[in-house]
Amino acid sequence: MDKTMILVPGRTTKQGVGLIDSKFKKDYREATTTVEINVEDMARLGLEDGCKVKLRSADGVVTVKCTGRRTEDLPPGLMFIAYGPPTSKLMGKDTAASGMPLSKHLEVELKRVS
Amino acid sequence: MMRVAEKAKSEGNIKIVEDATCTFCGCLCDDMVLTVDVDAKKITKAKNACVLGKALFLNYEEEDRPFALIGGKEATTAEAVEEAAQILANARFPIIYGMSDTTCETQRKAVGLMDMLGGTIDSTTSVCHGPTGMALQGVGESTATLGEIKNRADLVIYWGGNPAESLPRHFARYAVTAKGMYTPNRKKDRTIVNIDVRHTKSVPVADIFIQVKPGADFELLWALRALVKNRHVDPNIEKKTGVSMKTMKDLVERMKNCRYGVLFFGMGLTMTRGRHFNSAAILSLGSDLNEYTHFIATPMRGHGNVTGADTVVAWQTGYPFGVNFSRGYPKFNPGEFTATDMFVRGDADAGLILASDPGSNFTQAAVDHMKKIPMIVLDPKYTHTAKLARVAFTTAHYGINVPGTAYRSDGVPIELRTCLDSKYPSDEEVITAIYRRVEQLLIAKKRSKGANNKRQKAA
Amino acid sequence: MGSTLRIVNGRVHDPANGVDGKTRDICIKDGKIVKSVPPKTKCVDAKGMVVMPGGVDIHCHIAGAKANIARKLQPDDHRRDIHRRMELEKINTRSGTGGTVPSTFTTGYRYATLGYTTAMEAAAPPLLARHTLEELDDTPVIDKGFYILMGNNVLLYKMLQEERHEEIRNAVAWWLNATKSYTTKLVSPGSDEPWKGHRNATITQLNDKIDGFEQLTPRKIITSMVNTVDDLGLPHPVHIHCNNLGHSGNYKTTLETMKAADGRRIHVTHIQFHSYGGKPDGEPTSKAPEIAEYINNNPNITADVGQVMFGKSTSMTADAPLAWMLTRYSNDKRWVNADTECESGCGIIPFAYQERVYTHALQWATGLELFLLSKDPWRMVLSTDHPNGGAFTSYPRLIRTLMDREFRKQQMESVNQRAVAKIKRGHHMEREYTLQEIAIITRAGPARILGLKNKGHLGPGADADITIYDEHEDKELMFSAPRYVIKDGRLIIDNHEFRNNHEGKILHVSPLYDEGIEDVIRPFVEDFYTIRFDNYAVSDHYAPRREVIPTTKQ
Amino acid sequence: MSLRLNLKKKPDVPVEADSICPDKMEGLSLKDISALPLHHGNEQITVGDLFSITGKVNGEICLEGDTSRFKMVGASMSKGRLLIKGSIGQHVGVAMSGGEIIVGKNADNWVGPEMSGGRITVKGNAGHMVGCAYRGGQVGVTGGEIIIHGNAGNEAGNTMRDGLIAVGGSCGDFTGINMLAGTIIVLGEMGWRTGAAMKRGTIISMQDTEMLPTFTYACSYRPDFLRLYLRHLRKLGLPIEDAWISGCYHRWSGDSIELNRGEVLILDR
Repeated sequence: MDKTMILVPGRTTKQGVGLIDSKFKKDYREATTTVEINVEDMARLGLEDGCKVKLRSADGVVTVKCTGRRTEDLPPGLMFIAYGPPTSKLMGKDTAASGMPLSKHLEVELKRVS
Repeated sequence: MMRVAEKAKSEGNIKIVEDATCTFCGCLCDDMVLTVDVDAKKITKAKNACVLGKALFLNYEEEDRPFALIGGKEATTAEAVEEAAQILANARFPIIYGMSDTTCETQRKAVGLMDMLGGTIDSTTSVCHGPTGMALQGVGESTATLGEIKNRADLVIYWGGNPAESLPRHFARYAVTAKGMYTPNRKKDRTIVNIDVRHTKSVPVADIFIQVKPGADFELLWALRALVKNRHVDPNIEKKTGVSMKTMKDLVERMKNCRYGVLFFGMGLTMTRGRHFNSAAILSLGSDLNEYTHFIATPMRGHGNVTGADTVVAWQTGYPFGVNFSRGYPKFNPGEFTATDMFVRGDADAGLILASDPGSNFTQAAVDHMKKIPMIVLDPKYTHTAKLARVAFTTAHYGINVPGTAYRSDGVPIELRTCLDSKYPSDEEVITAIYRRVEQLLIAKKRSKGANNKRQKAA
Repeated sequence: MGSTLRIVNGRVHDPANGVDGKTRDICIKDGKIVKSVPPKTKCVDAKGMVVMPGGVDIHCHIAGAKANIARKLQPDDHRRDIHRRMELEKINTRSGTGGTVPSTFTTGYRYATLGYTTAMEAAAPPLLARHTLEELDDTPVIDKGFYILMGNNVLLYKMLQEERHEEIRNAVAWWLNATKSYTTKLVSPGSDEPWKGHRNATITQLNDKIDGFEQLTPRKIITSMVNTVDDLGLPHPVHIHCNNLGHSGNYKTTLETMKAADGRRIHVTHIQFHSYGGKPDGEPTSKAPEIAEYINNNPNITADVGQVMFGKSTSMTADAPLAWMLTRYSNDKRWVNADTECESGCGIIPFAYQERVYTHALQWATGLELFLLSKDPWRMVLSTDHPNGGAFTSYPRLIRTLMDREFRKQQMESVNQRAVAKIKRGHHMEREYTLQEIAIITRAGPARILGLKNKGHLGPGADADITIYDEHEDKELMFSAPRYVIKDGRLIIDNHEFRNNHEGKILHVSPLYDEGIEDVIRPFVEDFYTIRFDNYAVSDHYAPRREVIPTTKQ
Repeated sequence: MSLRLNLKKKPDVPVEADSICPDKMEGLSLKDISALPLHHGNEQITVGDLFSITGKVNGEICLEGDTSRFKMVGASMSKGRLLIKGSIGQHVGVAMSGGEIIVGKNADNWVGPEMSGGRITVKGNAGHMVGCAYRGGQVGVTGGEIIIHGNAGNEAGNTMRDGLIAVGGSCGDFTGINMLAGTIIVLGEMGWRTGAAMKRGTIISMQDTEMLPTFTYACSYRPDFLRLYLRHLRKLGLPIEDAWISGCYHRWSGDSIELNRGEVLILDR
């Protein structure tokens, strides 16, 4: 299961600025559909910057673009993406009687599509 | 004394509004100087604003959108109020959700509406720091207004949050480079620690960065609590968390020996496995440290007035979020009366979304249910939720067109100034109109029920 | 609106006007009591009933930031005490929850159903005045006001350090105006600096130096504020929560504080918590006789008791070091600390007073002793420091305890006997409060101490805030269920039934000040607060219904 | 023959059904029972609106149909039997003090919160918060037994002070969190962070689990009391293996952050 990774969605400035303008415009879409992956992981998985990957969690599947990050910034096994419609699709639905679905520590399977 | 919202200088069609408040994030910076071109209905300058604030103010334009949509067709506000009132008056398990980007005045009315309807009210808190609210109910907290942190804190620890991108002025105004009474040399008088699973843009300002393995925050917090109390900690903890015992002990010494310490935490704790217990662990760590020195643990909160939502719902009902009125009095139960659960479980039979966009940021199962039931949306913008709604109102922007109160993440209430008029009604006006109409409908419903009963008895 | 009403045949207790149980009519027009109304006016027949002015609570914690944290903190407390929404003829009431810190609407309704028509929130940091006012605005029926915390105000410290008394007077007046508050409150003056800035210590002596302000002592702060408030001519003097609350041996601090007033007006609040003998860190004993005697002999001093009532309470106070100390005695995991920049501290813990616990029983008995030894009911009035000593809903039980010697004896027998044994026996233990005295300590007295000329009495010109009780042997029953409650001339409770909603008003002061003081306050706020000076003062619309109570200088 | 309530139609929204309880139906006629209130969302209806009622009132109630949307069934029950044929909604047996509830299929979140006596058996799976305190509560279950044949979710036994919770399958995270005393037995796997902040009490598992850093290995032994518990559970129909009854257990003590007087026993396999 070398392709199972942990995806951490979060806020970014770009995503924040984008959502003020419009969630239906390109900037926001761009900001929320790019996943950051550790460069070593990318090499291991045969991925380059800009290629499309499919992320599958227990609750959904999305296709996003990937971009590399150095190990100092993002350790192997971890991926980061800005909040947006794609992360909502991957998010769990069980709140464990708390009201809060797990949305920042998503186990996803990764697959190259292009 | 005059109303805060009215203070402005005008010259021709240029108006300068000083000390305006930016409502983008929980920092609620109230030192904006806005230059407004009244004729063009544009804000041309936003002095002191951060990148997010600039985007908020400078991108502002009154979009030429219909006042309301019913089933995707243009309608007047009055028609939409009627439709919304009919939906709500006929619902058995309606919910109001959102409320973090509107004024307290609106929130107060919204709780009243649900009280009358016997529905449920929940705010975006439930998917933000709701777990921290639940943690408070378990262990309490040691907290402070941000000014006290600016004036006194000599050790500031950020945990599981990235303020550089989500609360851009947090460092400069409150906690890192801010100049305070006992911190005249700003950052030189403070030690900054950042704890996170990844190297975020907030890390460079930190003196110490501790990288914790994903999913091990609770274990690290637990180990630190034990070390603070001089209790046993299994050495295995190093492997589990990726943090050396030496680093932990060093941090514990710094925490015990500082003058005024602060733990700021973000959704890296509340949204990961452990949720409210992660929050409880960090709140407890903060409290434990008061045996040695003065220590604060407090969440960093996102939306402009999400704290106001908790505050208002709590003073009106006794509970901060996830409150249901089905039986004529408030009941609180996160996991039962929280929005995600109400939608995912298919419980809600109507929804009113006030200033938020669950259609875009809720889990798919919740969105699927939203599509099945009549939804009502109030928002200045067209959103994913508006797209799937039966009734969508266009409302004016709070803090730009609409005055009122908002609570900063530390509970300091701030009165918002306005700078431009809007042709659209405020959230408060729409909610009030819906309230009045629902009230009439419920009275009529009760009367006809009474008449029915009488008829049945007569028969 | 038919705004006249006449109450007939009732036995009237109106101590301020010297009426002690005489049968007479009370006439009401447009929300005020008047000499007469036209003969055909609607009547309330109060035959066999007792008529009193509406109750006035001089010291309670019902609104604002700390009350709200205490609410959020205790869903367990609310869950067991619900308050249903009522559908009335003309208007619906709001639902809520009770417990020791009820939601705002419930607070208003429950005060009203006890016959209380005015209540004063006793501690709010000025920075959070907006919050307090918003909550008070959502507290129906009753009139209300609040006191601002000024005993740990850093800017005032700086001024006092340099003896800038004139500026202090202007600054305090500015602050009262900016917050729409009623008076200043000192809570353990001087204790925040050691608490926040010096490893969680506190201050124990009136002559202790305050960290960072070497020229200052609690004594200086107290004298300065006593003089300032007196000079401004506020209707109510400075409201003091003395240093060392709850500590054994603290009665000396209390006596010293009262002496520091040097003959000027001063109100010492929840004085029961400040009347203990014993060694520091040892078991407390009661020094109620010493305290009561001092107050009896010094007419410049007024006090409220702060009676402890057994059962669930919530300890919430601006005295943060005290709450920290109390955690040692609590099984509850919850402790809240909340610092407000440059102004205040705050501590909250859920608490329960238990009959069998020595200290709790001693506190309870000390409070009763103070009541029973007080010679002037006008100056020693009823409070439980709601919800610290107990919830305001326990007032009827407390009234019975004061009025009913046998009931009191029974209770004495069921509490910790070691504690009761420490209480001085004597003639005073036989005392029974009369209805007239109860009318004084629950309405006429607090109104007079607050300087509310239109409240606490039934003479012409007074606000038509009136409570009518059925006469009953069991005084707890009598005072917990008035038959009629009238607020501003409107029948809120009509024949035991809640019939009308009503919005009360904010009572505040507006003393004059030299506007030049803003040039002194502004730079301090901009440097050491986190909101802009021009965003500090509260706008009028936060108190849509309000009454300015004039100072003696206006 | 017991009293039979047969659901006519699954309701559109959740129903609060605290009136479905032997205590509340005792001594009533079928007509009176039919008139008992149910809370269908914000609307008050009656038992008769949703159920057809047959049989006789003898302290045993049999609930039939898809009752997974019915909340608070058996609330504050003190005696009698409640047989639920299908699945049941949230808060079944809340604050129960006596009697027996048997759920034929699954139970939703909050099974037997704050109960003080009696027994609840769930033949299928249970949700989160089995035998817990509600938020803010400082004391949870103070007595009684909750037997789950299938799996349970997070926070089983949160703040429990006495009584027994047994789970035949696996458990979610934070089993026995803040536990004050009492016993939790899990035959399957436990999730993360078992026993966090426990003061006293015993958590027993037949599967290995990762302990928090604040727990210390104390010893391995064959606890006598456990044999009694396991035989009792076998009688109640849980698949207890002989090897467990005679087995050796690793004893971990904790949580050192609290009193360190709690114990977690893990079967030595």
